[in-house]
Amino acid sequence: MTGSLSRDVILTILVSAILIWIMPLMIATYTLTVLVIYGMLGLSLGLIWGFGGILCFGQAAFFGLGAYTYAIAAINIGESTVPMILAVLVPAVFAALLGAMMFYGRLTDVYLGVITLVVTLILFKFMNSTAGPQYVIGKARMGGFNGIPGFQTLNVPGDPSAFIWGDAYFYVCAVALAIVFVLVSALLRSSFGRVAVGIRENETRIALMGYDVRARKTALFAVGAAIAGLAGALFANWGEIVTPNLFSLSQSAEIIIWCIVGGLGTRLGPILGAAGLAYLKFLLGQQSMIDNTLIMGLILVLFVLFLPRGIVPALASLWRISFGRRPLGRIHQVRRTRNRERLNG
Amino acid sequence: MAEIVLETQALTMRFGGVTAADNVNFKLRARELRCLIGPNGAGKSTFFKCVTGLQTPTEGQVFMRGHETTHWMPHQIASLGVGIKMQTPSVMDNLNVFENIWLAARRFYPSDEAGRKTTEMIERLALGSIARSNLGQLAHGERQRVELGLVAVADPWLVLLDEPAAGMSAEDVDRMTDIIRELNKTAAIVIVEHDMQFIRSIAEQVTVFHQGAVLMEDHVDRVMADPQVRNVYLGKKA
Amino acid sequence: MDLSFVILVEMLYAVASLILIGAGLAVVFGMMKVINLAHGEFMMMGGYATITAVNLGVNVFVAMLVIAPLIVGLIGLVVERLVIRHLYGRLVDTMLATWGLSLFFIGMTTMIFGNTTTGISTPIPGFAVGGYQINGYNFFIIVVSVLLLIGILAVLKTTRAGLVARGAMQRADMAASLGYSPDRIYMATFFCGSALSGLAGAVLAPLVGLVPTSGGAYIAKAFITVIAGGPSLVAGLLSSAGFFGIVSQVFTFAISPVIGEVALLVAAVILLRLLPQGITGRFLKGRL
Amino acid sequence: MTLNRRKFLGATAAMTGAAMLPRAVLAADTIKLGSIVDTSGIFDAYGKPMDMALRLAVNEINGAGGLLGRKIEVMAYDTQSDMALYSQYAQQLTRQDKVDVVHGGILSASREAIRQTMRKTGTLYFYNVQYEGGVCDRNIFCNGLTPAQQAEVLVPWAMKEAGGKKVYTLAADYNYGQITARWIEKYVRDAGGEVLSTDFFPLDVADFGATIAKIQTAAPDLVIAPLVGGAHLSFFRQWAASGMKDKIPLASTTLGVGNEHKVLTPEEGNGIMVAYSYSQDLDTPANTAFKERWSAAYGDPSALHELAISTYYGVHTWAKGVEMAGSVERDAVVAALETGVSFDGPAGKYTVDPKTHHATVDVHLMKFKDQKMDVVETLSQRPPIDTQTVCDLEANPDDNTQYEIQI
Repeated sequence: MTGSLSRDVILTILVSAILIWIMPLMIATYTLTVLVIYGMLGLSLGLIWGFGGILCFGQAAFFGLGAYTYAIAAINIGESTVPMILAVLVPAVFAALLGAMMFYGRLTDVYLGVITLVVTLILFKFMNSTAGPQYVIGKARMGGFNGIPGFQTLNVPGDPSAFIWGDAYFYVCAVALAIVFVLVSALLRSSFGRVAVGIRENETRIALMGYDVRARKTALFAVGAAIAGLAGALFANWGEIVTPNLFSLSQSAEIIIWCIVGGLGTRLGPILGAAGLAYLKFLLGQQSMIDNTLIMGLILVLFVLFLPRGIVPALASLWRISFGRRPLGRIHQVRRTRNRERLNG
Repeated sequence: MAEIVLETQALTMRFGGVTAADNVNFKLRARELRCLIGPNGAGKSTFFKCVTGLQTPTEGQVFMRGHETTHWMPHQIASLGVGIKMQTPSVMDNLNVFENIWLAARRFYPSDEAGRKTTEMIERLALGSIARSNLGQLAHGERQRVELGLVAVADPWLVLLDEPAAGMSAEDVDRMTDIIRELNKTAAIVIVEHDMQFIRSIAEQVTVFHQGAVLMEDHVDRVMADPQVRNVYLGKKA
Repeated sequence: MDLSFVILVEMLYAVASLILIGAGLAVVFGMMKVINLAHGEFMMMGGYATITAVNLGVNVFVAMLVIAPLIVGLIGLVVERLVIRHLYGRLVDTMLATWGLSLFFIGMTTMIFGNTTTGISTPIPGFAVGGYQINGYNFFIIVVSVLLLIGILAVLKTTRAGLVARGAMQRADMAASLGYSPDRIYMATFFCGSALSGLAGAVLAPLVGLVPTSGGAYIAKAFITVIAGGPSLVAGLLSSAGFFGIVSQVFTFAISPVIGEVALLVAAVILLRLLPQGITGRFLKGRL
Repeated sequence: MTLNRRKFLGATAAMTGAAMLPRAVLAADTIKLGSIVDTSGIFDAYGKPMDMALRLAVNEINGAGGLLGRKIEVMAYDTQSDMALYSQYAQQLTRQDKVDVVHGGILSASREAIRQTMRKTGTLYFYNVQYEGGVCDRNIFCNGLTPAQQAEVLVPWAMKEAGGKKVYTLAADYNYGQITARWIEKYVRDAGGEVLSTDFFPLDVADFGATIAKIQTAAPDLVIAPLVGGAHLSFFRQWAASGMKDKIPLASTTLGVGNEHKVLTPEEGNGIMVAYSYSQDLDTPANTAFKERWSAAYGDPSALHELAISTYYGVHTWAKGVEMAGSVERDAVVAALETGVSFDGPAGKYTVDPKTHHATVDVHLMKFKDQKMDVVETLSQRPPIDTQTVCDLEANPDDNTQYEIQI
């Protein structure tokens, strides 16, 4: 089991090294950076939904919370290291409290969806109504609808004047995603991750085995929120402004669409779904023949109808069907297919 | 006399105006095997759910090896070393046999030992050929066997089984009986069951439920011969 | 005295509009266990249908009460045939597909009508209560929602279709075994649900400025009202709309509209935490 | 992608009736003008006419032989009302397309999202939207109205019309609304009046029943409502529906910017007082000629609004600066514009205020009448007095802040 994890790590390092080298030749790094950040956000929901069975309609809440935490802390502290850490911790703690409230109350599926959606709405409405001068945290004005611009962006730890931006920032984000990916892989291979999958499959059975489902779901929920928070902080640094739109329902919707299109129950799916759709949106912005909302909606409907498992699992089975039957080099292929399956979780 | 591992005192469960379990006093000793029988709606399943923590009784107490577990959650009860199997197969369909059993073993043993115990259990249950198949693809009997395996792998001292033989072929039932006998060497077992054939083949002591209350409690042969029991239960069925 | 009357009317109006907003979603959810996240867009399209009809010279009440429900009902029928019927029994998938539909309809409406705010004026004049002017249209909305509830009750209780519907609500397979094709029941239900959404959108249209994204403002409220109401259709709708309407108006009058909305949301979280099956999952069980 | 965009641009150019330029010319030595506005999503009612006005202005300049003998090429991106796309396209325009000037941004947040990128990359930036004021940055020119420019003239006039001193303010709850509300309060006090209460509403509030009751309890002589967007339009509907419209007069600094007066019926809208630098209904030869040009390019001019006109002015003002500087190089153009360039157009004269890089404009006091804006009085050349109190780029050319103006 440890063997396959180390193989996972090596594979991840290789693939991400190649991608980090090749991708900037095709897409501008500034755009790539945000694709990477969205990938991380997709992964955060992919983890809790695809592996833990928790459908959260408000993953954007943690994303926004991470971004706001970073912005507010950065204005007050003027150095980016502590704000980055806070941006991971605050959403995680918030999610732990929210999760505890929901899971210890035995709320499931639709009700869970309503609560997460409502909490996101509350945050959205609250952030939108903080335009007045009375909403201040330390030195940071909350800014309401207009958000918070002009905070200290990422710097080399300990040196507030050495900003990390441009291409360097892309490498930071890409490496951060690779690290998060490896950590998620390790988590899923650990007993905790396996039990989480068990919970997704059959909550009652896992409880009857003696596992505390409530605590484990809460913990997984918090881990997902921590990743989303990190993505939020990276996003804040990238955009150099945070606005309440980060909390909006459409943002939450997009994260769910990424996961569905990419493929649930895989680690790569949500990342690819996020990056792919965000890039599609970026490309669509350069034409104005067809309304872009319409296209996004159509994509979601078609996927739910015809490819409900998402692209990555579908490709994986296609791979198996088309290569698995070949007599020549079959063993080799099978091994590769297996690797791929492992890669996909 | 062996120690008492499960005891209920005046256990009562009401749903609205209906009393599903009525003042049940029940005792089970270590390594005892007890069958609960009774017609539909007699309260055996309600009793089972109250004991396993799936429902909280309206009145009365439940004790397990001296702990009062009345208001405990199922996972707390299971953590004591109590194995529970529900009526319908409750397994993880998209995981394979090994993973299913491993998850149960992992709760009580470190990762490596859990793997070893899982392999052993798979051998014992003769599931080796399908160890890597997902549960969703298996036949009903195989699924029941896997579930029993994941109850047994945790080395419980008390096992609660709700209709383990339901819907199984004669061959499967025989194999099931063997497994339960094996389990019974180390654990006390409570079986809620309909199938009289199965009960005859396995049980000694039997508790008969009727209208939520315990009608009688005795050796299986005497219970079968009892006219009152025949009247409320067997008579209807035969 | 006058003010308290005005506040009372505003509260009744808030409750009534929540009932209207929730009704279409509740019918579809209660009977089919399908959550239609395009519900808000159905309402929005009801509004557009009304405005278009009025601009074509149709009487405003005919447009609101007949044309809009019919058109939106038909759109719902198409949606049910093309999308929803493939997804019965998959709650999460239907939510996602209808979410996609909602985006699709927003895009579609934008392409047809553009993104400028449109609207029609209220067909009923305001009147004075003591020293206060009051919006006469509020009463219309209150009346429509009361009639709507009575109508739903009457259909469910007295008609054959209602009987089948009640059966299907309890046990879908039961209705099927009695010889009613569930396919047709679902089709009819979705048509009715969509028509109710269209009606709600049409009736509320004169009070708001309509844009293609207007639906978003309704869906969250509708969703919350229906889920918090729980399994019973009429009792659930009435109890949760009553609860949320009063809570939000009390805070709106006492503090501000924002706090009113936030109070509604917070109340929803607390309510669902205490009654995870909704109000009628705990109380008023078995009512319609 | 580039090819496709060119094709598309070509198609647009043909559609708008301008001479279709050979691709070789386009690709060669053109001046690149970047545009980022929302032409889809919830803000496209503002963005679409802005995009059209920008292209109209560019086509006019190109039709007259271009700028410095070179054609202007528009590179436009649709931000789809998504803030993240503003940042991305700003990077795209400045780092890859290497445009000579950028026009765009609608919401203040979108401006702040791209302003620093423009400054860092030395790309001249025009923000052509009515906003809350206070931006002080030598790299940016803001030629939209700011609150004081409107409130200064609107408030005393509306109070006089209403014949009373008690004012109730309802403002959109964001930066613009908050600041506007403060200016309104100042000018109400200056006119000897009193603001009874100021209520703020987030942009998605659509139910004003309780508010209308509250207003009646307070019994003001005048309601000033800088409310913004589709949801807030409901206030004016509900106000009329409750029969209040003929009892207490209304004024607004925002209603009509998105052509809301055409959505409200005459019964709902008539009599509402506003102050803008432009209205479609301005009866001047310049405006008539402009509307004809617009109709020739796009057909019906009814979507035209203040922001589109500001964009039109923005492009022409920039072009004048380039002509004067004889170069598209940023510092030269800025220096040229700082001489106080002005441009005469459909809304009268816009003059660059060198101290603030904001615009001095003509302001028209208007009343809604039968879905039109009826000019009551025109006040010529009102300077951006609010931004002037905090910003002096002549003294501090390196300033780079958005000030919150203390009153």
